[in-house]
Amino acid sequence: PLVRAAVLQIGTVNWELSTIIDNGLDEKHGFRLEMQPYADNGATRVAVEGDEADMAVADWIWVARQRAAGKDYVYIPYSKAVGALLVPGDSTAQSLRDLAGGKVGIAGGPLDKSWLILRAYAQRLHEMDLEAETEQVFGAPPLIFKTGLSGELDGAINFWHFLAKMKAGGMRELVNVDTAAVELGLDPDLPLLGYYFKQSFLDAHPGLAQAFYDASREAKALLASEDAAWEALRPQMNAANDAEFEALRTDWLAGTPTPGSVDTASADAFLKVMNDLGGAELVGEATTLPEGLFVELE
Amino acid sequence: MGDPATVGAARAALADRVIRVNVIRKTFGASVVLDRVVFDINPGETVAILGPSGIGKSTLLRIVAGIDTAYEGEVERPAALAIVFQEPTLLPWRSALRNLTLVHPGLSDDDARAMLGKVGLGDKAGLFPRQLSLGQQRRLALARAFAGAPELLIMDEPFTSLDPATAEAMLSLTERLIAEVRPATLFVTHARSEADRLADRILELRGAPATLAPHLIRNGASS
Amino acid sequence: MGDPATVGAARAALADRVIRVNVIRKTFGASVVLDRVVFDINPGETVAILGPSGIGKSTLLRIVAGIDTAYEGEVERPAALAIVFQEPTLLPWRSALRNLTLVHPGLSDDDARAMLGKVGLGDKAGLFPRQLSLGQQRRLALARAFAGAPELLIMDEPFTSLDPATAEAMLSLTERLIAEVRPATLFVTHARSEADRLADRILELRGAPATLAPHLIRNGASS
Amino acid sequence: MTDKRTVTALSLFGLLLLWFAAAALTADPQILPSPAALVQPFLREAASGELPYHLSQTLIRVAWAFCLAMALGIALGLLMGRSERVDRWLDPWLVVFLNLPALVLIVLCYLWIGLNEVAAIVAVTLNKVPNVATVVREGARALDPQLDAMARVYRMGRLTRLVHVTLPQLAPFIAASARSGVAVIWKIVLVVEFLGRSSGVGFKIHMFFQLFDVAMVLVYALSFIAVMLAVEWAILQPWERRVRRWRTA
Amino acid sequence: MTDKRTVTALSLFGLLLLWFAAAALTADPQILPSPAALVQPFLREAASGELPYHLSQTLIRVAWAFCLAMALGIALGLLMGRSERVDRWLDPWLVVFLNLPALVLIVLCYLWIGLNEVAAIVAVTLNKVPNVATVVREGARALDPQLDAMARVYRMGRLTRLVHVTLPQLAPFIAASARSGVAVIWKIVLVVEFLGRSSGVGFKIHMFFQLFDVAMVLVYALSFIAVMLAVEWAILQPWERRVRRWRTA
Ligand SMILES: Nc1ncnc2c1ncn2[C@@H]1O[C@H](COP(=O)(O)OP(=O)(O)OP(=O)(O)O)[C@@H](O)[C@H]1O
Ligand SMILES: Nc1ncnc2c1ncn2[C@@H]1O[C@H](COP(=O)(O)OP(=O)(O)OP(=O)(O)O)[C@@H](O)[C@H]1O
Ligand SMILES: [Mg+2]
Ligand SMILES: [Mg+2]
Repeated sequence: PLVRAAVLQIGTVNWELSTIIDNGLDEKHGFRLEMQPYADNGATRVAVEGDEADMAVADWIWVARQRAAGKDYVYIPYSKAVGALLVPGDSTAQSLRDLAGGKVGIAGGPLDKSWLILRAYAQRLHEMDLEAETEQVFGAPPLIFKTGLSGELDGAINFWHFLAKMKAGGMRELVNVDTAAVELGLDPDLPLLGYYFKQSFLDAHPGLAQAFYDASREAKALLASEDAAWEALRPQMNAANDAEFEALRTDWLAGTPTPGSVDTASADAFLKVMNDLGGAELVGEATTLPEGLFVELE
Repeated sequence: MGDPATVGAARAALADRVIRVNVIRKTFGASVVLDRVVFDINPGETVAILGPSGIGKSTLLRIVAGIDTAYEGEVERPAALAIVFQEPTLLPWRSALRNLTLVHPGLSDDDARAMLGKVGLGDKAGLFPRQLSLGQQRRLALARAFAGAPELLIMDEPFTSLDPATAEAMLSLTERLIAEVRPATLFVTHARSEADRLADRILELRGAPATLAPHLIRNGASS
Repeated sequence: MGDPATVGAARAALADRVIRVNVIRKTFGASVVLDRVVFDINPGETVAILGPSGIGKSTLLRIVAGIDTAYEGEVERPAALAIVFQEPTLLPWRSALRNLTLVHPGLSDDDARAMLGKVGLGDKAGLFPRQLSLGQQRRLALARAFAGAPELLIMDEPFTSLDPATAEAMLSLTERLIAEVRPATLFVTHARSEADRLADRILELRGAPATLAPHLIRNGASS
Repeated sequence: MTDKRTVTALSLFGLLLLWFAAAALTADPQILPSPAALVQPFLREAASGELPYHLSQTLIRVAWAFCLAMALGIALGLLMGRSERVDRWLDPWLVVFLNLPALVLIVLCYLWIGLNEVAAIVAVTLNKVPNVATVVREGARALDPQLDAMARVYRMGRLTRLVHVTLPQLAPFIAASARSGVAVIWKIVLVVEFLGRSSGVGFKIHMFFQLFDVAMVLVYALSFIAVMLAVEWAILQPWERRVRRWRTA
Repeated sequence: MTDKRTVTALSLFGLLLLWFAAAALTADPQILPSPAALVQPFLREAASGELPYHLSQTLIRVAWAFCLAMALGIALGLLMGRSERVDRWLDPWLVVFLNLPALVLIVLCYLWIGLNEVAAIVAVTLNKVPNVATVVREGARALDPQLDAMARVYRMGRLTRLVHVTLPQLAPFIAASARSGVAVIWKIVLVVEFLGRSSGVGFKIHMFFQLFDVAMVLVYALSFIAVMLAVEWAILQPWERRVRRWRTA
């Protein structure tokens, strides 16, 4: 069958998907993958909803929310890469507490997962209301990237590939969201980002979910072991220099989740924390994990 | 313009109908302008309207022409009208020639040029109305009215802003046209001499609200 | 309007200067309209201009008033002008009263009303120009010109579109104004009788391109 | 008057019916929820203070940008429409700025001025000025030269001329650019807000769009539209009626 | 003629100088690259065929949406401006659609019609029609009743009246809405493209913005602007000069 993937033209998922296509991994697993590039996340979602594509990339909280609202979306894990909070290289801040009274730039908006986890973390560790004690500036990722580098912000939370570039540009990691998650008792191996399909599409093609997942794992394995695979991707990675290239590659590989199905128990725990922090605005009606969200994989 | 004989024949078949004007009241807001202005115009007859400035002459003509429909009463009029407004009312974005041919699609460019010649604008065919003097614009408006074969010709002070010689030329032209096409004609003038010369009958508006003067002044000279 | 004696005194000090009109050539594109139109107007003098329709009278007035500056030659004129255009040229979005007071900020509402009364528009102060008949609009334009104390008064066919009685009233009003304020006056008319009555001197435009007729017709009656 | 109101009410009611019908046809509340489904979320947002807060933020930005853009745009348009020389010099700039994508101007403003309120308002204003200028320039070109000559001969003051001779002639053009202006400005404010502000309707709409929550997107969008309808009826239309009185009298 | 061209060239040159200066002041090619730095990327994109392809895609969309929006908008505006009754009924709809965020209309169109070219063009058209209608309605309200009376008395044909009596009076309004219309349409096309098309200048601009490649953003934006300048000089201005001839003659 043909699987049409709606992706951001510059998304990091494309590195995996291109590798699948370039190495014939799709044919090998009995399907054909086609990438449809769009310029905006919203566009990829409209594409799936409008049946112009069969899958797109989202975090599972979002997919859970949609599923709870009645959409038959299901989720296949892709990456556990999460964000971090960066501070300027010359900042004296040593912990979140030192950001009090400062200005924090956040790329994903007030419901950004990294931001929510960090808020909970600050609460737990410092008994600090991060939202009340800092000024937040929500902006488009590139603007946060640029203003962060210019030193105008006291702290910045961005998507991971921008973080890699910002670190390469001299900014320093203050808190990693992974650390914060562990501190909060959450499972750091939970693959936050993944592919979502319509259940009806998967039902029409039995075995496709597993086949696609296998192709994805094989591509990851290939990228973990072979430099040549990365060289093939380099043109689309937009790395300004070798340092950025290396940072992107390392961080991308670090996001590889453990194989197999998502652990529903830890997902449920995670969702609870998100519900506490983000409320209905974030999770919608998905106050508990909707049935059948995660595809059974091996 | 058409051949006078043919036009006359067609007219006889088509429109030997009386034009009936029966304006019971015409008001603007609270002020009554016209009160019981009732008269007929026979086919081929020429009627002049006299009256002081601001009495309601133009208002009456607009009602007769069917432009103003907000009045009490009714008017029976033929369909083929021609009108000369008190102001030229030309299409400023079209040349003098086009101002004729657009309004009369049947008129050939040559006929239109001939018509312009008759009102003394033979060499102005290509100019825009703004490039004409006011008197020239008024003559263009006259030419526009004369270029059709109207059954009813309405003119609001057609010969002002013209020097005596030009005015005389326009008067004769009008006389010729009326003789040829024999439209029913209703026109406003302030010059008694014009009225005497052209009109079969003279009506006078008087008073406030304006009514037709009790004794209709008849022109002894004609008909 | 001001007290005539005071105005007269001020005028004597300020403006006993001759108005010099020296138009060597005025062309529109290829066509020459005016050719060597040269004359003076003395302070307090009234000059009438006659000439057939389309010869260039309005063009000449626009040059004298300083509206049209695209000509060869020069004109010496005072600053305090008043003009009556051939068309009323009012502000259609302002009432009759405001059309006077906006143009003459010094004029009180009462004076403006008095002025409207003089031209027979006493009860029309609140109407917009579109609500006036054309003759009423022309009188409003006259009132606007008379309401200042101009040193040079320019009028383009000021008394057309008026019935004989109203025209007569406007003529007398003009005579009174000229006698009071004593502006230099230049006006166009087609009626020889108006020229004879008002003007100290009559100029005639003739020919193509128009020139002043070789013998200036002088008005025997006055000065 | 009452009759007019009835028609307006009926007309809006018709729109509502159409929406009900479309929602019933779509039969997917995630794509197009029916109007009834919006009442609950609307009340919740209104009660929580979220909606009034973000709406007021947006309205302040729109009001600032509107006043600035109209003032600058009218001045520029008038200047360019009246002087062939100025027009010739500024026209290429006008075309360039008119067609510069909002995104580019907004991003540049944010980067130069900083991620703050001033940058947001400047960005919107710069986006809108060329628009107003374009429309008003056409109006200025159509000004009646006769009235102008009259005003000059009678030496009317500059201000009097502007207010009583020029602006009344420009009124239709100003009304047109004001009305379509508010709409364009608000659309740009939406972009400005989602690119770099932390409050405002645009910020919320974009957030809810990311969540694919069409109902909330509509709640915020329609709240602004309701305000615009109110402005239209309370300010714009009475003003227009007054200004247009001479035409219909 | 040559003189006019000189002024235009000088004026554009001035803009270029300003840009050089701004770039020098900014001193950060990532925020505002100097014009010189764009030549290389421009040539590369042009040679690779990317730029011509995406530009032509956008131009086709703009052209379609422009023609549709102008035709519908003029018709609607004329109708509403001339008939008080129609206006009273449609006015609330106009205000609603005028102020409906582009995002909402675009997403609804994509979801209803599908993620295809038709949806994109319909979305842009629907966004722009209210704008044109608003401007043209003001023009229709300002039509000269005397000319109308003349045309009716002389029983001029419908088409003749439209073409020779009505449209010449609307010309300034149509010119205004055409010019600012192309600009608005192209801005909406940008949004439409980044929300659901895989080609076009908007798609590329948004992509390069995500990459924070301002130079490429400018290359694409300016290419479109260059086309608009060409359209302005080759079509719009000569047309305007012809239509406006009677004013200046
Ligand atoms: N729209 C209007 N609103 C109020 N009054 C009006 C309106 N139109 C005309 N009038 C009044 O109606 C009267 C008659 O006007 P009309 O134009 O018919 O006069 P007229 O006889 O043609 O005068 P003239 O010889 O000066 O042209 C005038 O007193 C005028 O003020
Ligand atoms: N802009 C223009 N372009 C070309 N010719 C023009 C222009 N303006 C005026 N003319 C011509 O100049 C001549 C003089 O016009 P003007 O208006 O001065 O005449 P006039 O003597 O006032 O006539 P009237 O008594 O009819 O008002 C006319 O033949 C007219 O066609
Ligand atoms: Mg009249
Ligand atoms: Mg004249």
